[in-house]
Amino acid sequence: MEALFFYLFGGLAVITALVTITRRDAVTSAFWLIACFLNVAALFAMLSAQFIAVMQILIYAGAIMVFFLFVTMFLGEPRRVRLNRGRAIPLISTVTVLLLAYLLMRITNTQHRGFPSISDSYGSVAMVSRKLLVDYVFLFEVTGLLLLVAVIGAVYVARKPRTGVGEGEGHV
Amino acid sequence: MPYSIHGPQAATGGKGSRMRGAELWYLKEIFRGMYVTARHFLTNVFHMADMPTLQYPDEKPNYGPWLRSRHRLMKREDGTPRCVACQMCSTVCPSDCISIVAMEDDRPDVEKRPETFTIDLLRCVYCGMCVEACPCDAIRMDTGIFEIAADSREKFVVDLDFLLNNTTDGVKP
Amino acid sequence: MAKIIIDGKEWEFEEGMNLFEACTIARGGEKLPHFCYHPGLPVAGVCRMCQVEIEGVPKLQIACNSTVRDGMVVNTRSERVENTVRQILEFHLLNHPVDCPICDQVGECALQDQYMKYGLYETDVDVGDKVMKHKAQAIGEHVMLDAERCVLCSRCVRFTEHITKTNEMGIFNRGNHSEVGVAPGLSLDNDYSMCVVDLCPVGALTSRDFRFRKRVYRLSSVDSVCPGCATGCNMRIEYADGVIYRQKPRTNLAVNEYWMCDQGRLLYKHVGGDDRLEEPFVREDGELSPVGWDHLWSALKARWEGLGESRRLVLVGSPHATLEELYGLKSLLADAAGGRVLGHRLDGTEMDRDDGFLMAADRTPNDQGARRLGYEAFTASELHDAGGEDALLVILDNDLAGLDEAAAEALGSYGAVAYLGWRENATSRVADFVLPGLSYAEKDGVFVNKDGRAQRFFKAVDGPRQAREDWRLIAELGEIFGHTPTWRAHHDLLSELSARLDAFGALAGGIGEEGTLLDGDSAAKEVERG
Amino acid sequence: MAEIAWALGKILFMLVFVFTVLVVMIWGERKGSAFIQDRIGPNRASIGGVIRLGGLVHPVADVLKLLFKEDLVPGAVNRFFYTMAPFVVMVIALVTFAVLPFGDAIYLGDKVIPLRIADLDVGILYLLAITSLSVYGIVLAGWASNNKYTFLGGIRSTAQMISYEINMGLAVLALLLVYGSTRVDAMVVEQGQLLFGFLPRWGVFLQPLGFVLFLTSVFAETNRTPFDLAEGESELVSGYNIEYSSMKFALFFMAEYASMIVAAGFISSLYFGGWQVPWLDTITLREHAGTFLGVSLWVGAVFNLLFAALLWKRYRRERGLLGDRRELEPLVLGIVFFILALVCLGAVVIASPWNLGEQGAAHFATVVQVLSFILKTLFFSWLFIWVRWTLPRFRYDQLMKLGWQLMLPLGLLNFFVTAAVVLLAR
Repeated sequence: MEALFFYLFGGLAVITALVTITRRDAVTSAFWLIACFLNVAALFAMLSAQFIAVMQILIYAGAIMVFFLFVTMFLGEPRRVRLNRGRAIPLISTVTVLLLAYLLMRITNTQHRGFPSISDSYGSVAMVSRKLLVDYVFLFEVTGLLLLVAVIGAVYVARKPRTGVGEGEGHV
Repeated sequence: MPYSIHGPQAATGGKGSRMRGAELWYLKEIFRGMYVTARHFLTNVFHMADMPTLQYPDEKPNYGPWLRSRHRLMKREDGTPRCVACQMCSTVCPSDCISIVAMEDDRPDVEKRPETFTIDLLRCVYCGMCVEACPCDAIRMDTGIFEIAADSREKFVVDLDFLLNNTTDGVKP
Repeated sequence: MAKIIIDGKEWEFEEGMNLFEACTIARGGEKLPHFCYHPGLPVAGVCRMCQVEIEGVPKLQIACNSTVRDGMVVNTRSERVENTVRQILEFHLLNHPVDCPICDQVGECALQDQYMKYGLYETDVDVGDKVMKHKAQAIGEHVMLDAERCVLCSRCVRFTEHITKTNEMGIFNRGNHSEVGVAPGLSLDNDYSMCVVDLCPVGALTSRDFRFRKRVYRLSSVDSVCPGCATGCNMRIEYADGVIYRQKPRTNLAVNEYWMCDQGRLLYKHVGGDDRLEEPFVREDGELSPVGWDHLWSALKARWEGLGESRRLVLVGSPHATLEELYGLKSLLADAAGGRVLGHRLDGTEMDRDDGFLMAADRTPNDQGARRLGYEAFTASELHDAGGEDALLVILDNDLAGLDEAAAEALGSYGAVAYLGWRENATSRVADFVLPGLSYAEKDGVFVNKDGRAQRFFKAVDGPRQAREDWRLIAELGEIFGHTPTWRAHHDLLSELSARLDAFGALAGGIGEEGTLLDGDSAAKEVERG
Repeated sequence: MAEIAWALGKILFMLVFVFTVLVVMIWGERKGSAFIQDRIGPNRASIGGVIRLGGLVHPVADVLKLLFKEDLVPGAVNRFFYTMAPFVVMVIALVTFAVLPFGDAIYLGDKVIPLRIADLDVGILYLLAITSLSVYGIVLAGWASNNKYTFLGGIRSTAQMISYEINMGLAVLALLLVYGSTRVDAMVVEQGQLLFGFLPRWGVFLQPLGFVLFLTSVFAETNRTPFDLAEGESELVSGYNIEYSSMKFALFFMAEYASMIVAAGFISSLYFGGWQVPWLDTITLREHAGTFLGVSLWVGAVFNLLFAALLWKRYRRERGLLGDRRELEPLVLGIVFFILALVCLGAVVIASPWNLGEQGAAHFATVVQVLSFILKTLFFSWLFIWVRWTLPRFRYDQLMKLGWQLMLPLGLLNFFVTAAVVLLAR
């Protein structure tokens, strides 16, 4: 039963991810990406990681993709970027194949060791909170700072020159 | 220009550009509005019979004798049209919806009668001027029929026969 | 000249002039109220409506029977005059049935108009029983009499007495029972009988033809000239919604005065008649079949080019065609394209009796115009001699085959016959190409009457959808024969013609309402032609 | 296996509940708007020419009509997403119910069956997650329809959703602090106690500002007047659903009401004690089950008799007005009410005094609590209708200003004050 759902959601996640990268239209890709996120969230839920599953939906599928769609739709269809495939593809494929091989190797190795059993409350909100806000609170705060710096940097880079542009545009 | 939330039109406060919180949220007015609608709702629930609505096809409003409804042509005692085809009605008609072709009548006291008398009900504006103009009281708009429907344009053009027999119960030519 | 004061203003008129006319001028064209006075008829003075106050004369006088004298002081608008007129009108209305809704005169009724102006709206007399007279009696082929509506102005009686001199009508009985009618055993069937309908100021005499067909106020009118004979009576065509309802004489003292014959009045029936040519026809496999214009032009062009190297163009004009069309035919198809003009009419045809009044012997409207353009009469044998298998004959609205059997046979000798006209007739039936044109009521044009008076007429209604103005057809024909006309619009034709031909030089300044005489000595021409 | 059967049973109950309330809401919307505007509203559709139920037959007739209407698909649409959109909207509206407790639990001997579909640890976050997805149906419809009006509707909806989700989240976070749990059922249980000894310990009394923020955000999230800019008729014809017809349109239409019912359920669960009956906790209910049942049957009998009498009066008054079988309706309904009154009376007379036993008392308490939940949900559903027919639509800039410039600071303030109070109280 569980295996069935695992393969269902896992398979769907892979398929939707493939569809996402093969669509030429940004909005269509975004929709498929959302579907992919939902499948991943389902996988998390099956691992009893309810909090992470919900966050996956709330943050990624819900918030980020809504922003993404909004901006894409608002600005209209972006110009199609011609990828410089000739030089990039051999390099990318080599790296990908190497990574995949490493992954497969690790997976085949770990299979014999078996998974350590975890308690039911492992993925609960309390558990996650304790890990983040008690055990690793310094790293958590530092990460927060880093993101803040990134946001400020993005604002600085994206700001418009002051001359000749009406105030208030694009603040939505 | 896309929606601007900072533009001058955003300042709805009236007194300066800044609105107070309660004003921005319209809280007081919202509650007043809710009170008004609730009052109407409850009044109507408990006094359903007092609502002004008429159950139209079942209950008909009394429009009174001044209602101008679909035309009819009056008859003489012998059943022939009272109309003498003088064309006063079609002359005065502001929408030019009446067309009459006159013909000679053999009877010496009649002399002239309509050969055809058609009214295009789609063009008619129901102003009632034809009734005012008629010197023989031959055309009236007192049938009480105002729900005029048909499934083709042609059927709205009514002829002499139709108009002569266009009566409602209780109204006899 | 006599100095007279009318309504406080001084005027100079000729001594002995009719006071009614003088008052009309003095009142700025507004006539005195009247029923019986008519400038074309002797004065009767029976209606008593045109009363005026003349200083020094104790009683009011009727203007129509007075003459202008030096030093006269006339008042036409005083209260006394208006009161009197009001009372007299009341008197006229004593026995009038006031059945305006069924009366056909509504809209052009003098009684109605004057009642609106001078009516005593609240009557003083109480008429218990009006004298009932005869209603709706047909007194002639064209005229219906309703004696009850008559105001006994006697215009009709004077017309039959003095103008037609046939004396059919009279006023019978006395007093309250006076009644207009035709003399026993007679009927009103002279050639000008419908003029009494125009004369009648009320609805007593109505046209049987027009009766009840249309309300008068719905009619529009346009100035025209009767195409019925060489007199060229001036007339108005009255129409509504693209349909002609009647033709009425238009005053032109130099031509027809106030009158017109019944025959001319009823000519309009041909315009919408059954014999109208409504579509272009081409003879294919021996049968005339209706085709589109494009087809006709290409067929005609093919036929023309198929006539061989020696192909010739023979042209026949028409005394029914307008001056412009005849000029177009001659200048484009003859002078430019090298066609041979045979003439405009078969010698001696379309002649009838001259009645000494308006109906001329020549029953064509534009014989003089054609002749002045150089057209001449020809005989059937000339027509035959001009023919041949390699000749294309173009006939302009001229029923050659119907007028003369020899001519009909002569038509057979041509390689092809093209007929331009608006009515189907014997000629159109034998033609190979039929080009539908427009009638006199559907186009503008100029006719020259028997006195050499060029008179304009104007378009009243639209022709059949497929029919074309004749001058355009001539222009199209010119294109087929390889020549583009120098004129582009209809008015170009007249200006070119008056500029190029001395005979029509008088037209250069335009044609007046009464027409323009082409030369002073028209009587001499008449003799010469006869 | 029994577990799954119970789960399916609960899902079925929720579906039946939602679709029943949905029909009632559509009726309530039409009839309520009519009464608010001094009209009579729909009352023509009938069963057998007799039963009209004041227009309650209309939604059924509408659904039948929409089912048999032609399903037009415009030529230029993206077929896949176009077809998917209404389903997405409907599914997301229904899925939210999973964490909503509609009663305490059914006690069958030792077995306890909690009355909620999914026993999620993250309950309230699930609500936020799913509502954040609800925008996709509209965006999908707007974009796939390939029509500028639908597209603009979609864009507006997106921007609105982004703006108000934050406020909603802040209000919910404050609740988390107050109740100390993310589980909705735990929150409801918490609200069963009394505050200061006389007030139910409802969220609305603990978090008045949070409630206003939450309510406003919920209106915005459900695209409901005064925040229904996604379908603003005056500018966008009907917004995102213009190109839809037949049952696809009906799905959008029903989903709007379904999400409203869900929202009403959450408002009542988070701020008004959910299935808790105010002042009567489960123990009290069980102890006095017999008395309560007797009293409610008496009350039921009286009200049914009153209704029957009113209907009889109406039948007498309106006889002959319509001239057909519709006149019989008050009579038929009156008889039904009269029979109900007799049944109640009979039950009171025959079986009184009541002794339900422990098991029965527990069931009685559960039923009363489920009814309490349903009543609260119905009231807040009605609130949606009431507000819609009272308030005009916001202008877009007002909407944005309200969301970002007023509600966001207030929400943050509320959150920090709550956090401080909770910290100090501990």
